[in-house]
Amino acid sequence: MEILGGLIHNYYYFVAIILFVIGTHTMLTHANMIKKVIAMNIMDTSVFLLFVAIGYVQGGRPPIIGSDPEALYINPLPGALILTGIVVAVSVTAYALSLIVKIHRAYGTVDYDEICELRGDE
Amino acid sequence: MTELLNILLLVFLIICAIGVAYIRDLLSAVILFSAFGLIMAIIWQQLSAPDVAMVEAALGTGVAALLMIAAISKTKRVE
Amino acid sequence: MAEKTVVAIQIIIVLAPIIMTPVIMYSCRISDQLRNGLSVATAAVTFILSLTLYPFIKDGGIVQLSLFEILPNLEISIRLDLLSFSLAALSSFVWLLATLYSLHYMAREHAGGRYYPVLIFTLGSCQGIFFAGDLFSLFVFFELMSIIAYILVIHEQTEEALKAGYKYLVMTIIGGLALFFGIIIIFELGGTVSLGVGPIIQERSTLGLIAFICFLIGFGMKAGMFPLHVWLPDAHPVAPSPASALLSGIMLKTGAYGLVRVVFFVYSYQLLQTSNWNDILAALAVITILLGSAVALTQTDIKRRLAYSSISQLGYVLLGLSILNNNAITGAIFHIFSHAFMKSALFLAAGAIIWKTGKRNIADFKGLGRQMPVTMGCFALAALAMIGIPPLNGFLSKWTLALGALDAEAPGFVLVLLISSLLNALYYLPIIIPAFFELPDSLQADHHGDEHDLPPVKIEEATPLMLSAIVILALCTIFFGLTPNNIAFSLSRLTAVYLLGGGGF
Amino acid sequence: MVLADQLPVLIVITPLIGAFLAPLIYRRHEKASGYLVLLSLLLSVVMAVFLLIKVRRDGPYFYQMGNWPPPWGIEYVADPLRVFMLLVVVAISLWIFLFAIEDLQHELRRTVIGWYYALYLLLVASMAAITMTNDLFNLFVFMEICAITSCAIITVKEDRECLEAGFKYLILSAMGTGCFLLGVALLYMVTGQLNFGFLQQELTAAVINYPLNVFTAAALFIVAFGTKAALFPLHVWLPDAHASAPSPSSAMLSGLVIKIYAFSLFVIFYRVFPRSLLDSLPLSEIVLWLAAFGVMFGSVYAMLQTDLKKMLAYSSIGQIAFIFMGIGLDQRLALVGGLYHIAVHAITKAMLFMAAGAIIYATGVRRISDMNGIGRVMPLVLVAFTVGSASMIGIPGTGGLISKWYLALGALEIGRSLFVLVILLSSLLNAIYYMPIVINAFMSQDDFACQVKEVPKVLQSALVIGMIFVVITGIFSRPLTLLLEEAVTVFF
Repeated sequence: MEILGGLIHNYYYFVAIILFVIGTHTMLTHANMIKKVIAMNIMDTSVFLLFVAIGYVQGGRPPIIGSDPEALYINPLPGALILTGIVVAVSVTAYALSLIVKIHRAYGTVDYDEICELRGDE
Repeated sequence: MTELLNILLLVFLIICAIGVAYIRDLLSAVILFSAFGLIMAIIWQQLSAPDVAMVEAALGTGVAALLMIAAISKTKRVE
Repeated sequence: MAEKTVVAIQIIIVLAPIIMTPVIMYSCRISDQLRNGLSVATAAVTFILSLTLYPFIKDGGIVQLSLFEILPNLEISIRLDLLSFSLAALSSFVWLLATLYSLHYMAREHAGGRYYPVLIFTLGSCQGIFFAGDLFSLFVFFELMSIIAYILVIHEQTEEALKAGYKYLVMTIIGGLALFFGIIIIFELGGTVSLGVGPIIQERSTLGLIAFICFLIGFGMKAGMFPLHVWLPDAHPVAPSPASALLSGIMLKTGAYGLVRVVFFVYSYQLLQTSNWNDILAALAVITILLGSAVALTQTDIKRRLAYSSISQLGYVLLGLSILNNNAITGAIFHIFSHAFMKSALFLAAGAIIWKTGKRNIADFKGLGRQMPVTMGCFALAALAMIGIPPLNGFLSKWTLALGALDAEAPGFVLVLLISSLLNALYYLPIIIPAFFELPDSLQADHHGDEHDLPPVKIEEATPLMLSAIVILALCTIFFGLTPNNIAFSLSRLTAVYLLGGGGF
Repeated sequence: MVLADQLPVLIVITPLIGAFLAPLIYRRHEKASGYLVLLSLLLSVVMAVFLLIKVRRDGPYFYQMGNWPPPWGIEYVADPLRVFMLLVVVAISLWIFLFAIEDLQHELRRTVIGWYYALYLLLVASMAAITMTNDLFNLFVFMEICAITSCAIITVKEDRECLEAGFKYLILSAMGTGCFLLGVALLYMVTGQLNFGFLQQELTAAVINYPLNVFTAAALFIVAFGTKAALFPLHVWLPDAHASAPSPSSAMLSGLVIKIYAFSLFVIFYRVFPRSLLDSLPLSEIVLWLAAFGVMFGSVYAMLQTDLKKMLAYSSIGQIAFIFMGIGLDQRLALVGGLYHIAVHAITKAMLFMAAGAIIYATGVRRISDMNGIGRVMPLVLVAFTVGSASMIGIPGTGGLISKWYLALGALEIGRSLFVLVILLSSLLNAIYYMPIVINAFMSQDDFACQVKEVPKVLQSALVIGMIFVVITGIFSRPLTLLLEEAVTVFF
């Protein structure tokens, strides 16, 4: 019961982990390459969610310096990190997609199983 | 009330993620992924991280989805 | 002689052949003569230099010096004592003869440009083994020699040679790994692997036993000890004859030498005696002796028979080593000398026969004694020494070994020696007797039953240079056998005293 | 000197600048672009040497990016270990590039070579940054750059196998980084730190309060770096990727890239996790057993290969496991052995891939069985291959023996003689699959059938340098091992 209570209390973390598992699973088990890339993005985003959730302070305000110096701000560091993370993830996505287009040109398919069959025939 | 909204959004997230795994039409999967990204952006806004939310909406959802659609148009649409 | 000079000489002995290797390799392009000359010169210089160490040794000098550190407490170091000197002098002597012999023998073979550099390189690494001052350097040179010698083994490049060579190489690697394991355990237990600090392992332990077995595997493999001898009967016969002579005559001994070092310098031999570990060695030695002789009987190829005989002879050395008393050690070390002379003479003679007549099968040797009297005479002399007929050196070593066995109250070993000698006789005499007293098959048809009227046979000897190498080795078997007052025997005796006296650390 | 203090960041920036300039110059002056790459790598090597001297003289120091002190700013560390790894990375990249400059003309289309130079330098820069960074998130960023560039230098040769292998690599590598980032998040959750030093302080308390978070993070790190460094059983991407890539890329990937991740795992184990965690959890034990299986698996599979480069790739799986074994044994000497093996294997495997590349360059032959008699037509290349094989087996006089010596000694020191046997057995297996190639190349009676082009002088000199390296690491290993021994003493 204690664990369950902990989960409900930290539901952001819980959801992030679930999304991570779904993403990884989809990425590793689906044969379609584009599906793999989408799942990769889901996986990455879920980790970012975890980061943002860690940085969140109950009742905190966005880290924009305003007139009130006493106000409670959230931790700005994870946010800054995730900005980098998103850029990196998008560039990996772009690269992976360009690869997929080339693979389609070379094999005529983007399905991993079909490619394995094609290569098996060679 | 916001608590409930957040939980609802999170549930949507999970549904989107599972949906991406099951839909065989790749274009629909990309659209679902965009929805996933936008929900994520809203959640981050709720978590007082508006900067991250904006970048996610623009890059993580917008650019990535565009790229995916471009890739699909050059390959096959159905899995 | 100052210690510095001695060290310098030793380093030259090891490095000169190794440095000369590329020179010789390059000289092939200029002329074959130059290549041959350089090879002989290198071997001769090595031999002469090793002789110059004798005065130092005679005064009881010992050198132990570390040159540079490879790993912590692990140096490349050199050592000179009675044992190193004896083997270094012996090996460079045989090497010189074999190189001389090669000049004509190899003239007919292909790829001399590969053969000579390798021959000289193995000489250098072989000397390195004997002069190594710690187990690690010994191991380095041992592996170097073993692996380079592979090129000698497969020189003919026939299917058979390649197969034998591969077996040899795999066994070498296994042996090398076992040695590596053993050395690491010794290093772990004792913190050093130097040969100059006295017995490193004084106490009984399981790891110690494992290391001992590893050394047995590593060095025993090289020495053709049962059950690791399998590569030997394939590898030695396929090599060119001078190379076989060196493989059997000298390179086998490096294994025995390694075991001597292990028994006396790594372990205290009292420990081996009290914990009965030497019994492992004894049992394997007995099996090796009997098995080698017995299998040699069944061989029809001359070089294969000689190879099996080598296995059994090395068994004597191991047996002597396992008995661990003065006479036995003397016998063992003297047998290293004897066997080097006998077996090299035999292989060179067999090589001359193959070179001249192309006959490898023993059944074809009938009447050969009249065709090649000098070669066959030397062959007979060496074979008789092998059997242990007095006054040849084989007798002296067996006699001393037998004395040692009796001192140790193990008359069983004497019996083994006797049986083995009998077997030796059984497989050597059928080569010699028909060679001298029968006619070749081709002539028999015409002259059967007419013993007194043998037809004149044209004498067809190998070249004088080749003959001289064979004759010198054969004479050595007499010279070092006539009386125990010869230099080899007294060196062996001194060495035995030195080893059993704690090594004079 | 002020400049000397900036060295850590300059070493990362120099190749980065080169990476931007190289493709630009390439359009007009192809030769000049190659020299530019050489120059920037050479500069990095010189700086790394200076850094090493400085660190040896003044002791380790921390470089703060933009003068922001941690925990806000990113910190780079120059201590003997990192600088050792840095030197290995830049020096070997320089050496491999010597080979690449000629070999690429043959393997790639002219137009993409400029881009290849850029990717190459980017890869070097990211590896240099990974070795020195003291910040988990910075590590993540450079790991992604490293992953993309190393994937790109595989797929730059646009044939079917490369593309497919590259994609497989990209996906698995993304899984690795995902796991890594998740682990970082878990640690950040309980400590609020990303800097290694601060993390280590905070974690001592956090292990007691939030054990699950820390344990999960540790497990995720093993998975992440295990995937990236091809630790058995996460190695599936490696054989295809390394075998199909252009030869310089194979040399780079097998020689350096997988080592970087093994090194990172080592740094995280010993610099981020407090000693108490390593003592209380069987983390090392897990790594150790995986490594032991990896050693055997890699060797056995390498024996079954018919393609030369594929064999070398499987052999890498076995060899990288030696490095993990050093980490897993968790003992001073074994660690030295593992780290030394990074250098040794980087040199050896790079040289073997270069030799394979030279064979393919000159003859187009890839199958091992077609190589009979090849040693007689291209002796130097095959001699280099022989020296490399000897080092793989651990023949005395080559670097392979030294690292195995340390590993075995370390294993014996803590009474794990089983792993000594694993090491020896793998040497034997190595011998069994490397030796027949060498033997058949030189001694086989068949004459080599194919047409042979002459191998250019640059390729030959690269191979000769490799042989010298291998022998130096085998004989004059003392300065390096001394450095490593001192460096790892702080961990125990």
